[in-house]
Amino acid sequence: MLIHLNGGEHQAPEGATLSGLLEAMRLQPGRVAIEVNGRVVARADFERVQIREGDVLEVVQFVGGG
Amino acid sequence: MLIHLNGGEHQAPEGATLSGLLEAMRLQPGRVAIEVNGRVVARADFERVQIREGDVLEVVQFVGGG
Amino acid sequence: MLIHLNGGEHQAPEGATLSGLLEAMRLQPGRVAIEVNGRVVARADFERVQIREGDVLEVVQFVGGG
Amino acid sequence: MLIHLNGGEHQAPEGATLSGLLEAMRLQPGRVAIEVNGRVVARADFERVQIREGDVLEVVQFVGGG
Amino acid sequence: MQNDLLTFGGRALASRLIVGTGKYPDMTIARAAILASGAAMVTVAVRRVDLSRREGESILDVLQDAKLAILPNTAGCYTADEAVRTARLAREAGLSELIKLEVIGDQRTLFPDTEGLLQATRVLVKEGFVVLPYTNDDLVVARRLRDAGAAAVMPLAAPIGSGLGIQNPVNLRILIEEIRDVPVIVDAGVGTASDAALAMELGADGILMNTGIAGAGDPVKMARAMRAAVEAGRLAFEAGRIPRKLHASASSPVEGLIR
Amino acid sequence: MQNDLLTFGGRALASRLIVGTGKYPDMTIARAAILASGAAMVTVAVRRVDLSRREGESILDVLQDAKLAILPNTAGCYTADEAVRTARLAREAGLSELIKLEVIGDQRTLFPDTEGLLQATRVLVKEGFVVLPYTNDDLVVARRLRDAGAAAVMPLAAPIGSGLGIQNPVNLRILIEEIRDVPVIVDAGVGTASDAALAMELGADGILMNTGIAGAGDPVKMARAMRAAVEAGRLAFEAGRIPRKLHASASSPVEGLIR
Amino acid sequence: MQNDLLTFGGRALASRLIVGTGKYPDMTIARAAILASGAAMVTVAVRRVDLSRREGESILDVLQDAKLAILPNTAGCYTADEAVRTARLAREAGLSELIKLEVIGDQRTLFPDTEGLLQATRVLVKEGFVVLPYTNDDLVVARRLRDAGAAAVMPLAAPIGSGLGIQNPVNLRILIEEIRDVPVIVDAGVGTASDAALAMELGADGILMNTGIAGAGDPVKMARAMRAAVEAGRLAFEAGRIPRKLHASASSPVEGLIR
Amino acid sequence: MQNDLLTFGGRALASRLIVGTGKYPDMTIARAAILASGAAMVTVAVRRVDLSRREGESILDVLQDAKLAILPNTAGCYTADEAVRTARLAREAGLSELIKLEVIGDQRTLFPDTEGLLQATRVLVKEGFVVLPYTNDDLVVARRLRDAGAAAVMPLAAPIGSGLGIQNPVNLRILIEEIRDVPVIVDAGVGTASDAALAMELGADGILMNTGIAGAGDPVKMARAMRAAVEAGRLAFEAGRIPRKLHASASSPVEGLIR
Repeated sequence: MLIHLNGGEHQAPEGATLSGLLEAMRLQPGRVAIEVNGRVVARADFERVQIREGDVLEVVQFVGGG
Repeated sequence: MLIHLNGGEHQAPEGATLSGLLEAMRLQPGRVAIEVNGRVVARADFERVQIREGDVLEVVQFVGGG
Repeated sequence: MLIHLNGGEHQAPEGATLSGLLEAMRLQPGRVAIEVNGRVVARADFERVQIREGDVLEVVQFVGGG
Repeated sequence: MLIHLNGGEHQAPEGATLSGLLEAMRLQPGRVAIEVNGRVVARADFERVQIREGDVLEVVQFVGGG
Repeated sequence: MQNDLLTFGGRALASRLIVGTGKYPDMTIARAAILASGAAMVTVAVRRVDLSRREGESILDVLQDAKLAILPNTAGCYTADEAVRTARLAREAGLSELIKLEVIGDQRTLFPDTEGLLQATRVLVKEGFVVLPYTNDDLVVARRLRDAGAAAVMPLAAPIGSGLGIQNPVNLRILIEEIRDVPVIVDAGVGTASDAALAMELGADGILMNTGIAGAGDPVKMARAMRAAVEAGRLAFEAGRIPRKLHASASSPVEGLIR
Repeated sequence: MQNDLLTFGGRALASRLIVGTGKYPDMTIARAAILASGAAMVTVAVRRVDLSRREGESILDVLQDAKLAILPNTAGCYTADEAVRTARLAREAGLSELIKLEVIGDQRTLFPDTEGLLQATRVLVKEGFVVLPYTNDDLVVARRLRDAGAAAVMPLAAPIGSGLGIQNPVNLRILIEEIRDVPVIVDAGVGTASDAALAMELGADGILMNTGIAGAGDPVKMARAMRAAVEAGRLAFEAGRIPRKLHASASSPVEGLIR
Repeated sequence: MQNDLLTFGGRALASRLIVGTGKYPDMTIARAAILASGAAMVTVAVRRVDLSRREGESILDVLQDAKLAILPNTAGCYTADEAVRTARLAREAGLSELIKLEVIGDQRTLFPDTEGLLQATRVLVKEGFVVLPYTNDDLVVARRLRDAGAAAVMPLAAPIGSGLGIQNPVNLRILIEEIRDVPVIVDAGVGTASDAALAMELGADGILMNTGIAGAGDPVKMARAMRAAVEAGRLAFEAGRIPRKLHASASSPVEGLIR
Repeated sequence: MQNDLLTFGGRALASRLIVGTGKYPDMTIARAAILASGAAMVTVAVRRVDLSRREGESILDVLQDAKLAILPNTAGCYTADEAVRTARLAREAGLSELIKLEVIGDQRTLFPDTEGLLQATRVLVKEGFVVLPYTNDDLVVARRLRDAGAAAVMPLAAPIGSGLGIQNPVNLRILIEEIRDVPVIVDAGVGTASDAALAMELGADGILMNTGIAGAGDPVKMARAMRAAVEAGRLAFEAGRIPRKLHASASSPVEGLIR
């Protein structure tokens, strides 16, 4: 299933959750925030929010900045 | 007939025009602008615009300023 | 015997030493410096230097300054 | 006859005057000043002052400066 | 910008100095100073006719023969609505579309309210005014004013009447570099001749001032000073100054020194 | 000081600007810029005639018809003796007693050696010279130069040719306040028009500059700028500027606002 | 403001210095400098996870044990919408309501777009954020930000990363005098220790900086310098400086001099 | 110079701040402020014992336990002779060779007479004094003082007690660059913490101040401010500041922005 992730195209398994996606990307859920189709998803909901074909996801984290 | 002129109360004769008012005040029409009830009146119309009871008039001119 | 002390006139006993003078003025020798007729006297010599009639003395100390 | 002129060595004919020297150098006397052995020579004297063997001459003029 | 003229809204002024007409000791000095300044345009305020007393000679009377362009302002207006209303009255009184737009945001500093300013600019431009807004030295605001159709942008150098001179040359220089298609006229804060020269050296297209001249010990002389200073600053800007260096550079040659 | 003239050593100059003649791209530009500056006096340096090549047109040739007073300098001299010797040669070359006295104390900054300067001033004054010493901005030194008979004192604004402008307005202002009986001419460091205006506003009687004009992108235009700036600054000084205030002061009346 | 703490949004910081975490040569220096600064709060940016490479140690990792408050920013956002969106992501990533709000209006200067800033402030305050907006030095804008519920206002001293220091002390001082009920934190433009001290002497409640430390030759040493400078400036502000005078005032007594 | 110490005349001071002891409201505040400054050396003046009244506690009494080095000055001396005479008395009173040499040239500004200063320096060095001369910011004079054997040179930042801060950073910077073998201690004119930080950033080895602390609203707090400021300025100087740029440089990365 094709999704749009951080500006690029990405394949995700059908039925994957945000948690699953993070795991696949080897990212700790405690460090990132996720936007799905322009809406931020609460971290507590990562496990139950499923990704759908064509979703636009932004996965962000904190980096050094001023 | 009572009108409100430049923030104060003023008596004007019934049927007076803006031109008449200026004349009574000894003001040259070429130097002032007049607002009646919040709308500016074109100078060309001073002769035919009549003042009515309760009108709010502002008669202004240019003064030194920066 | 008349001496000139710090810009004013002063009476000192005949044969008085600088030490004696300081004592009379209730000044501690360890805190002042003395000039006799334009020459500084070493502190070690206060006891043996005698004052003479007409001597010009300056007795100075440290005060707050910048 | 060898003279020292403006920091360099120079041959001048025996008995030459300052005027003669300037003429040989194609310089107008009205524009320069001359020092002989550290003393300035008045312009009026250029014709009668003779140069001698070993003299140290400085011939200067005005140039653009601030 | 055309060569030696200050041009905006289809006008070309023969002087880069615009002067106010307020705060003069008397009308004779006002007239003399304004003429001495060489300005081709003067600002005036719009105020109620004072009905309680016979009006004396007005500033326009004394300048009547001088053929100066009149630039009414909206001084004293604290909202976009007040400023728009004043501008409309000014147009009728002066029969010209020119307006120096002020929307004041603070009473003590007379700093502009840039939000209200932008709003009023949009309204007045639509009504055909040639809008010259008095603004702060913020490039982003200046760009929006230009985009809204302002005929020039007029950033302050310092608070009105403060005489503090150019407080932020960096901001002003950046603003001038970026606003190329309409003139940048420094408005307010110029205290003396060197301030005016400096503003022009930064590349300003013109200067608008009032108190610096009217409040000087000798306003006529100061008007002449400002005229010369604006010219000096403009010429220096066009000439291109020498670079600054920490150390010296001899102006007389080092060759040919006697030793 | 007399009203509009810069006077010293029995001379009265019609301009408060004195310009140098060095560092110009060519003689044509030099002449045009010097004339455009309106200066009534120009400085020149004294250098050995170069025997190795035919001399071209000199600066004096191109200025011959301009009736400018010539002020020779002792630029490049590092001791009082060298400066005195150069001054004597200059007198013979120019047939005038005027000398701009420089005794340099540091090669990188060209700062004056005020001790040597004072010494040379004393010698030259005794020989009848009209001595104009290039000095630092130290009041105590300035007073001694005046007491030694200097016809003016010429403090630097910044290092020669640096274009940094007035580095220490406080020192300059103090110096000018105290030195009343001979002119104070700011010499060196002026980079652009506003620097010149500022120096004059501080009360300087005149300005001497070279690199600021000769090194500008367009020297002739900068010469005009400097002329106007010196005039502007002087007028502003005479007019008396408004006081500086932290906050604003409206230039339009607050009475009669419509509400 | 409480005595020695910088308080806003219900928080009380033990240091008046807030530092950025960007632009350090490496993480070790970043950590050492941030700790040396004594800051109790640090800013971070919100950026996409880079999927193309294994992420190394992050800035949060190296600061984990330091118990610093994290202040995410919306750097790089050019519209209110972008900034709001970034703020919401930041909240979810950091589990805190704090946001340093940037809405940039110009790419070259990174000047704020104050109109967009005000808009985004209103939205975020309604959503419960503690909003710290990076703004210009305009009092009128600052007042509106405060009225919109900003927890502090953060005017720039000069363009971000420029190191130019306080460009307009007059504007900053006026702003600080008038904005009394929320802290004024100078954000951007501080280049060296004296800049920081000066900002605090003007009455700023705090300073936020990044490049001045991270870009210094020795960032750790500069962090110590900035810490001391902020403290020095605050103490001087509280102590009350001597008035400036044109002339001298002897510090040693004039009585009792020997003659 | 050794790393963290201010060294001259064979001494090494643990603080780069030297403070005066004059002008305090009372002895208790004087003591508290001097201790708070962290200074390791204090200046005192030499004055006639006042025979007309019982002397109260002296400044030395209240500082007795503080183990501070005492630096007597020759304040109030207008000739080299007076200064030499005062120095000799000071040596006998304090049993130390240290002398802060002042030869004043002007009563209103307290500017130094550099000619007399140089003369007195030569005499006192020959007599074994460790001479710290208070001088102007002239490099040529500073070099001569050093060559005459001065243990440090102490240029003024501005008139004594004026609080004007560094009036001529260019001159000071040039002087510091060139005088490498003895310390340069900025003496006089520092008004507040940022002035002190700036002087140190220019590379000064130390600062001597009095009025800036003693005349502050809260002298003890200002003493702490100055201590921190000197430290801050020194650290910043050693760290190496970022270069100044006209435009911005983002402190947050531009990669990874969400769009």
